[in-house]
Amino acid sequence: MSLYTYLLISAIIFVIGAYGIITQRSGIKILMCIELMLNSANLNLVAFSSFNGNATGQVFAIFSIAIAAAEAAIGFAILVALFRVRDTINLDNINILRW
Amino acid sequence: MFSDFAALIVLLPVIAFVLTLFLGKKLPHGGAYLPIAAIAGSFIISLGIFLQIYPEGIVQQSIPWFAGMNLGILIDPLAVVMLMMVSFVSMLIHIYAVGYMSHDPARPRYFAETSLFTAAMLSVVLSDNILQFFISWELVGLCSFLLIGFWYHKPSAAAAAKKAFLVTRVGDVLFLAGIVLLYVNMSDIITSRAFSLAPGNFILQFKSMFDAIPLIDKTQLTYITLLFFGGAVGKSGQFPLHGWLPDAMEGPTTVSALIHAATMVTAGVYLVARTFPMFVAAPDSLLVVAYVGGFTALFAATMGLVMNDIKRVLAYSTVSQLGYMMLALGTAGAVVGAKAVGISMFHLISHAFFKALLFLCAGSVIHAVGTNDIREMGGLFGKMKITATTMMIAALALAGIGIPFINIGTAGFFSKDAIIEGAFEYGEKTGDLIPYGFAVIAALLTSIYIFRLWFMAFTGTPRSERHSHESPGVMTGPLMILAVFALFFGFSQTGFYHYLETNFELMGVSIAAHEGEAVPPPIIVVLLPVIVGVLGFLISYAIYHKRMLDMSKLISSQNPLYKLLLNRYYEPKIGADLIGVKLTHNVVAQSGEFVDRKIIDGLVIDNIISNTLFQLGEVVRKLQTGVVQNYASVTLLGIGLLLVLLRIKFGGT
Amino acid sequence: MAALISLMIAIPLIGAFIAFLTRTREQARSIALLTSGISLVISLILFSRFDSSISTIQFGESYPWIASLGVSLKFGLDGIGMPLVLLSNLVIPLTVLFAWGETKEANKFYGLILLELVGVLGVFTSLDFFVFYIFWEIVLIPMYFLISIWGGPRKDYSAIKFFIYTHVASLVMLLAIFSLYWNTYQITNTFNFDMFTLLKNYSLIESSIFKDAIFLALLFGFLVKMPAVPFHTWLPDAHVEAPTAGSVILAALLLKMGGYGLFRVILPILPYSGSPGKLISLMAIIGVLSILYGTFLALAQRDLKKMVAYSSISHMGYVTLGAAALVPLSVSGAMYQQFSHGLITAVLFMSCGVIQHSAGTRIIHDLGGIAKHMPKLAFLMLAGFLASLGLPGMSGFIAEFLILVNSYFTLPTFVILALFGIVFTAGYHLWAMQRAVFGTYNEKLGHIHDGADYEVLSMAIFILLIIFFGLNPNPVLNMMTTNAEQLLKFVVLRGVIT
Amino acid sequence: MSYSLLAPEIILTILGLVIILIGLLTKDESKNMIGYLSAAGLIASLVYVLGNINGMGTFFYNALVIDPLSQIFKLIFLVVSLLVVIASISYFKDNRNQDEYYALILLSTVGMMVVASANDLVTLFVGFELASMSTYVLAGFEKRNPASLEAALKYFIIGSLSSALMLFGMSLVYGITGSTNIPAIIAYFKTNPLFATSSLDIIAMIFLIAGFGFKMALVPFHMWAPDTYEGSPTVVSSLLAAGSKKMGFVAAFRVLVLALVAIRMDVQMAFAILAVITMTYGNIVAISQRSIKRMLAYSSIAQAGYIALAFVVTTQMSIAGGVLLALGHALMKSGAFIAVAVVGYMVLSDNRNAKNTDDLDNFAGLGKRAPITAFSLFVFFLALAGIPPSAGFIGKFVLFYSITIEAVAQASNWLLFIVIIAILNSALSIYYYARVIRYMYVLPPVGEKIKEPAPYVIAILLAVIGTIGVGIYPEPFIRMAMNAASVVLGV
Repeated sequence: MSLYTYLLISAIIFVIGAYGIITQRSGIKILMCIELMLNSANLNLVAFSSFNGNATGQVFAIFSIAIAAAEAAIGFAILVALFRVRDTINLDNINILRW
Repeated sequence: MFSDFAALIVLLPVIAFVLTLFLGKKLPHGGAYLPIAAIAGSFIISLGIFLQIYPEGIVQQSIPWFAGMNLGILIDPLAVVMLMMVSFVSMLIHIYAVGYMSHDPARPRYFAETSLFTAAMLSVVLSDNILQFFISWELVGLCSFLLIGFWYHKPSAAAAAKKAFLVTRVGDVLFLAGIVLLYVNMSDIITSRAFSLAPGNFILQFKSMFDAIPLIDKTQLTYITLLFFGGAVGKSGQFPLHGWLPDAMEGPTTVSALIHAATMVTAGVYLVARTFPMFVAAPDSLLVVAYVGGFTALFAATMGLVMNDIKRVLAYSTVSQLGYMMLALGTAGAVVGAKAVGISMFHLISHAFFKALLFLCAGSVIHAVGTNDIREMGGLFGKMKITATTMMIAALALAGIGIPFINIGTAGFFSKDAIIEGAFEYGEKTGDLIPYGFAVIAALLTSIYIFRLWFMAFTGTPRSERHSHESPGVMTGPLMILAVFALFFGFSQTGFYHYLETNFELMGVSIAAHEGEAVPPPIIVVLLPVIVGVLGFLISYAIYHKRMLDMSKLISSQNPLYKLLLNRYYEPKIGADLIGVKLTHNVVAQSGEFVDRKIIDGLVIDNIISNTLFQLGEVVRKLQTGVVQNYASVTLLGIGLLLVLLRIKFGGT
Repeated sequence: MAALISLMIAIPLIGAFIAFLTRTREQARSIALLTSGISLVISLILFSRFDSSISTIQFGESYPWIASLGVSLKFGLDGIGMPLVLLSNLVIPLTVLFAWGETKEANKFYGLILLELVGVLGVFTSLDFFVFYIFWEIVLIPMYFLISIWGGPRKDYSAIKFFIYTHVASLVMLLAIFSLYWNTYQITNTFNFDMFTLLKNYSLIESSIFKDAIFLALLFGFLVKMPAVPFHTWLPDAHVEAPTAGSVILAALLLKMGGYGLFRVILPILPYSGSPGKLISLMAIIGVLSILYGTFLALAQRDLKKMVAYSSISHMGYVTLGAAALVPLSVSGAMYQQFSHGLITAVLFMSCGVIQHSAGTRIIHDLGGIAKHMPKLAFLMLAGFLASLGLPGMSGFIAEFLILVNSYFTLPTFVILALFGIVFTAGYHLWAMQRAVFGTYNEKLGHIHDGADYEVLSMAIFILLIIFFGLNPNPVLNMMTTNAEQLLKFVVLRGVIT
Repeated sequence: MSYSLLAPEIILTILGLVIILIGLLTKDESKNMIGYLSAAGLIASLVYVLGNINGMGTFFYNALVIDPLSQIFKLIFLVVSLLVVIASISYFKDNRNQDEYYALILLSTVGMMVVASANDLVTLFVGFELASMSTYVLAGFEKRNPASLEAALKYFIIGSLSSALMLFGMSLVYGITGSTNIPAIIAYFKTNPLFATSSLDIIAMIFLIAGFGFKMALVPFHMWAPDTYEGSPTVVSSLLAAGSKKMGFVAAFRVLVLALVAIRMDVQMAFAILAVITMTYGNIVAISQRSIKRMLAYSSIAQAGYIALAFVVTTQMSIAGGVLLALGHALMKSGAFIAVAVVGYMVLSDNRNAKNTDDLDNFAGLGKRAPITAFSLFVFFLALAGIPPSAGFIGKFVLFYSITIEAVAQASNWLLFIVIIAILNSALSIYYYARVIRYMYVLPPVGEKIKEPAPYVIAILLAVIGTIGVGIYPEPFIRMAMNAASVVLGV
C-alpha cells in the first residue's frame, strides 16, 4: 500500500467527521465526529512516520491520542452538566446565546 | 499752535462719546454738554488751524500703523472748510437736540452716539490716507446705523437702520474693492521700480496716490475711480443706492439733520473731491459721475413732489442736492479742472446750512404738532413765527432765489447757479447738454416741492386739533444762527473758490483746466435758474396756497405716474423684497441650506454612510445563529474559501 | 526659567486633575480660573520676551521620549504659534469666567475646559510630529464630553459626529505623517519625528504623485478641522448642541488648529509639492467656497447659534484664501484672522448662550426686542456682531483687509468673489440683530433678565480686546509677518508665483 | 544548560497541582486564600520573566525555546492571568470550587506559556490543548448557569474541531518536511518554497491558519467567540479575550511567518482579505450590540483583524506593531472585561436575580455609581479606539505605520487601501465605545453608588496603569517588540 492510500483513507475519515459535525444534532454524535477527525490526523502522522522513517510522528500520535481522550472526557462532562440544566443535548435547541 | 492739537479734533468727541455713554445718566440733560463742549472744542481748533494756515498752508502729521500703512492727519483747504462746517453745524444740532430730545429717557446714548458720529465724520475729513478714510467712513456708517435705529423698539426703525447699513455697505464694498485695486497697482509700480515712495510717505496716503497717478495704467485708474465712486454712490444716496436715505427718517429728526447736513451723506461727495486728481485723470469716470449726479438730482426731485411725510420730502431733497454736487464735480471737473472742487464744496457747505435748518425747522414743527404728515398740518405760521420764517429762508436758499447780476441772494443762489452754469459750460464744450437739462428741470421741481411743503405746513387752516406752540429757545436759537448762514454764506463765494482752487497744488498736484478762456455764459443761462426757482414758487403758491388748481384728480391712486412716484419707483419692492428677501434669502440661501442638510449631510453622511453601516450591522449579526453546527460549517467553509483563494491566486499545480 | 512652555502646559493639566477631584463647584471653578490664569501669566511673560524680528523658534525645549521611534518632547514658539498660544490663554480663563455659574457636574466641567487648554497649547507649541498628533487627538475627548454631557437635545448625534468626523481626518493626516517620517528615515537612516526635519525632507521625495498625495492627506486633515466646505457639516451640529463654553472653545480654539496646520505644515511644503499651481487653486477654491457658502447658509438659518456657526465657516474661509495667496501680508493676514476670529466668535457664542439661558430659545423668529430687557447683552452682542461683519476699528477688519488686498496680487478672481460675500455677511448679522434684539418686545418670552455680571464682564473684556487688536494689531501682526515672510522666501525662490 | 529560565512554568505547574491538593484538604470557608496564593505565584513568575526578559536558550532537545518573542508573550499571558486572578478573588469569593478554578487558570497559563516557547509542533500542540482544555472547563464553570454551559459547549466543539484541523495540518507538515521541529520545518520551506513541489503544503498551511485563526478569532473562524465571551463567567471571558487569544498569534508568528515568507504575495493577499473582513465585521456588528460582553467580543474580533495586518507585510516594523498591539489589547481587554464584571457585581447587589447583567442599560450613570470602574472603562475604550496616549494607540501607530510605508515602498495601491480601511474601521469603532461612555457619564444613574470591591479595583487600576503607561513610556516595549520581531523574521 502506498502512502497515498493512507492519505486517501485519512482524508475520507476526515471528511466524514467534518460532514458529521455539520449535520448531526446530538452532542454525543458530534463528539464522535470530532474524534474521527482527530484520528484521521493520527493516521496521517503514523503513516508519514512510517514512510519518512523516523519515529517522531508516532510519538506525536501517542500524544494526540492521550489528549483526545482528555478532550473527550471534558466534552462529555460539559454535555452532562448541560443535560442537567436544560434536559436536552440536541444542539439545535442550545442557542440562547446568539446574534 | 493749533495744528499741534489737530488730533484732538477727532479725539475730543471720542472722549465725549465714552464719557457720555458711561456717565451720561448721572449728568444733567443726559450729559449733552459733554459732546457740545467737545465739538465746540473741535470747531475752535479747526477755526484756529484755518486761521493759522490761511491762505496757503497745510498740516500734515503721520505715524506708521500696521503692514506699511499709516495713521495720519492732512488738513488742507478742502479739509479745513469741511472741518469747520461739520463741527459747527454738528454743534448747533447738538444744542438744538438738548431741547428736542429733552423727554427721551435714552438721551445719554443719543448724545454719545451723535458725538461718535461727529468724531467719525471729522476723522473722514482729516484722514491723510485712504485706509483711514475708509475706516472712518465705515464708522460713520455704523453710527448712522445706531442712530437711525435709535428707537430700536420700533420695528420700522430697526428695519430702516438695517437697510441704511446694508445699502451703504454695497457701496462700501465697491470702495474697498477700489482700495484693493489701488493698493495692488501702487505695489506693482513700486516693485517694478517705476515709482518710489517719498521718505516718510506711506503707500495709501493721498499724496503718494496723487504722485503715482501718471504711472498707473489708465484703464486701471478708471476702474479704481469708478469703484471709489461706487462707494460715494452708496454713502451719498445716489441712484441706484438712494433708497436708504428716505427710510433713514425713522431716527430722531436731529439725527436726520446730522446725517443730511453735517456728517454722513456729504462724505461721498467729499470722497470724490478728495481723490479728485484721480478722477480728472480718468475722464470716463468723471462722465459717469456727472451723469449719475445729474440723473439723481432730477430723479429724487420727482419723488420729492409727492411725498407727504415732511422729512421724506427733505430727504429726497438731499438726495437731489447731492446729485447736484456730484454733477458739479463731474461736469465742471471736465471743464474748469480743480475749480470744480470749489464749486461742489461750496454747494455742499451752503447746503449743509440750509438743509440743517430745514430739518431742524421740520423737527420744530414735528415737535409742535406731533406728526410728520404735512396733510395734517397747516396754519402754523401764526403759532410758530420763528420756525416759519427761518424755514422760509431755508426754502429760498434751497430754491436758489436771488437777484442775478448784482449778486444778492441766498446761499443756494450762489452755489447752485454756479453748478448749473458749469453744466452749461460743459454742454457747450462737449455738445452734451443732457446734464444741464437734468439740472434745470430738477431746479424747477426743487422749488415746487419745497414751497409746497412750506405752504402746506404753515398756511391755510389747521388740519389737526392739537395745540401747537413755538419751540423753546434752545431750539430756535440754532435755527436763527443757521438762517443767518443760509442767507449770507453765499457772499463768500469768490474767496472760497479761490481758496480751494489751490488745494491740490499745495500737495504738488496740478490739475490743468481745459484750454480756452472762460467765456461768460449767455444771459439766459444766468437767469434761468432764478427764473425756474421763482416759477416753482409761483406754481406752489397757486396750487397749495390759493388752491387755484384741484389736485385731487392728479393725486388719485388711479394715476399711474402718481402711483409710480408715491411708491418711489418701486425701489423698496425691487431692492428689499425682491433682491434682499426673495432672491438672496429664499432662493440662494434656502437652496444652499437644502444642499447642506439634505445632500451633503443627509444623503451622504446620514443615509449613505451611517445608515448603511447600521443596517449592515443588523443584517450581519443575524449570521450568528447560535447553532453550533452552523459555526462549524462556517469554519469549514472558511477553509474551503482559503483553499480556493490561494489556489486561484496561484493558478493551480 | 527655561521650561516656561512645559510649565504653561503642565499647570492646567495639574489643575484639571485637581478640579476633577474637587467636591464643590466653588472649588472647581476657582481652581480652573487660577490655573488658567497662571497659564495666561506665563504666556504673557513669553509674549513680552518674544522677539518679533526673528523667525526662528524661541524658548525651545526638548526632552527625550521614545528614542526607538525618534520621538522627543520638543516645544517651542515662533510667530505662528505665539499668537495662538496667547489666544488660547485668553479664551480659556474668560470662558471659565463666563461659565462661572455652571452647576451641573461643575468639577468635571471645569476640569474638561482645562484639559482643552492643555490640548490646544500642546498643539500650538509642539515641534515633534508625534507629540503634535497626540495633542491633536487629545483635544477631541474633552470636547466630546462637553457636548455630550452639557449639550442640547441632539447632543448624542452631534457629539459622536464631531468625534468621528474629525478623528477620521486626523487619521488621514496621520497617514501623511507616516509617509513623511518614512521619507526622512529613507534619507537619513535614522528615526526622527522632528517636525521641521520631516517637512524639510519633503522636497526630497521623488515621485510627484506621492508628494501630492501626502500634501492632500495633510490638507484634508486640516481642512476638516477648520472646517472648510464641503467637510464642514459636523460643525453646525456640534455648535447647536454644545454648551456655550464648549462652543466658545470649539470655535475660538479648536478650529484654529486647522488653520495653524496650514501655516505650520502646509505652506512650507506647498512650493515643493508635485503640482503647486493646482494645489494653490484648490485651496483658493475651497477658501472662497467656504466664504460664500458659509455666508449664504448663515443667511438661511433660523437658529441664532447655527447662524454664528456658519459665520465661523465663512470666516475661516478667509484663512484658507489668505494662505493660498502666498503673499507675505496675505498669509500674515490669514494668521491674524485666526487670532481675531478667536476673540470675536467667543463673544458671538457667549451672546447666544446668554440669550438661550435667559429667553429659553435661540430661534430668531421667537425672539424679538430683547434689548428692552437685556440692554447690556444687546450692547455687547451688537459690538460682537459688528466685529464679525468686519467693521473697521475691530480686529476682524485688519485681518480681512490684509487678506483681500494682498491676495489680489495672486488670486484676483477669488478676491472679487470673496468681496461679494461681504455685503451678505453684513446682511445676516444685521438681519439677526434686527429680528432678535431690536423691534418690539415679544411678550411671549415673559420676563427675561440681563446677563449675569460675570458673563457681561467676560464678554466686555473680549470686546475690549477686539477693539485693542483692531486699533493696534502690531504686537501680534509683526511676529506673524516675520514668519510669513520667512515661509514665503522659498515660494518666491521656487517661482510658484508667476 | 540550566532550566532556571523555565522556572515560571515550573512554578505555576507545581502551584496548580498544589492548589488542587490544598482544595482537597481544606474546608470550603478557608478556600478564599487560594486566590491570593495563585496571585503570589503569578507575581513570582512575572518577576522572573521580567528579570530574564532578555534570556535565551533552548530546552528538552529543542522542544522549547526562550527568546524575546517567547518572553514578551509570556509577559502578556502572565499579566492577563494575574489581573484575572486578582479580579477572581472577588468574583469567585466564597465559591466552594475555587481551588479547581485557580488550578485551571494556572494550568491554562502554563499552556499558553508553553505555546509561546514552543519550538516543536508537538510542544505547540500540547501547549495549545492544555490551555484550551483548561479554558473549556473555565468557560462552563458556572455549572448551574445554562449560558455558561452553552458557552463552554460551543467553545469546546469549535475548539476541538480546530484542534483536529490543526493536528491534521501538523501531520501534513510533518509528512512534507519529515520533522516536527519548527526551525527544521522553516529551513525546509526556505529551500523548498511552498507550491513548488506539491499542493499538499499549502493545504497544510491553510489548516494551520484555521487552527490558529480559531484562537485569534479571525473571521471566519471566529463564530464561537461572541457566544463564548458572552456566556462565560466574565473573568473567564477576560482570560479568553485577552490571554488565550494571543496564543494564536504567537503560534502564527512562530510557525507561519517564516514559512510563508517565500510565497509572500499570495499569502499576503489572503491575510489581507481575512484581516480586512475581520476588522470590518467585528466593528460593524459591535455597533448593534446591547450586551457589553458581546460588544467587547466583537471588538476583540476587530482587534484581531488589526493585529493580523502584521502578517500582511511581515516586516520587522509590522510584526513589532502586531506584538505591541497584542500587548496593548491584552491590557485593555482584560481590564474592560473585569470592569464589566464589576458592573455585574453591582447589578447583582441591586437585585440578586438579575439577568443580563452586562446589558447597556446597566451602565447608565456608572460614572456616579462606580467612578473608578467607569473611569477605567473609559480609558480602556479610548485605548481600544486608538486614541493617544495609550497602549492601543502605540500599537496601532506602529502597525499602521509599517503598512503605510510598505505601501509606499512597494507603490502598492491595495496596501494603501487596506490601511485606509483599517483607519476608517478604527474611527468607526469610536461609535460603539462612545455609546457606552455616554451611558456611563451622560445618563442619570439607575441606583445607588456602590463600594467597588478592592480586588476588582486593584486589577482594573493595574490595567489602567499598564494601558496608559505603555502609551506614555512606550520605549522599552517598542524595543522588546522589535527584538521579538527580529526573532520572528529570523534576523
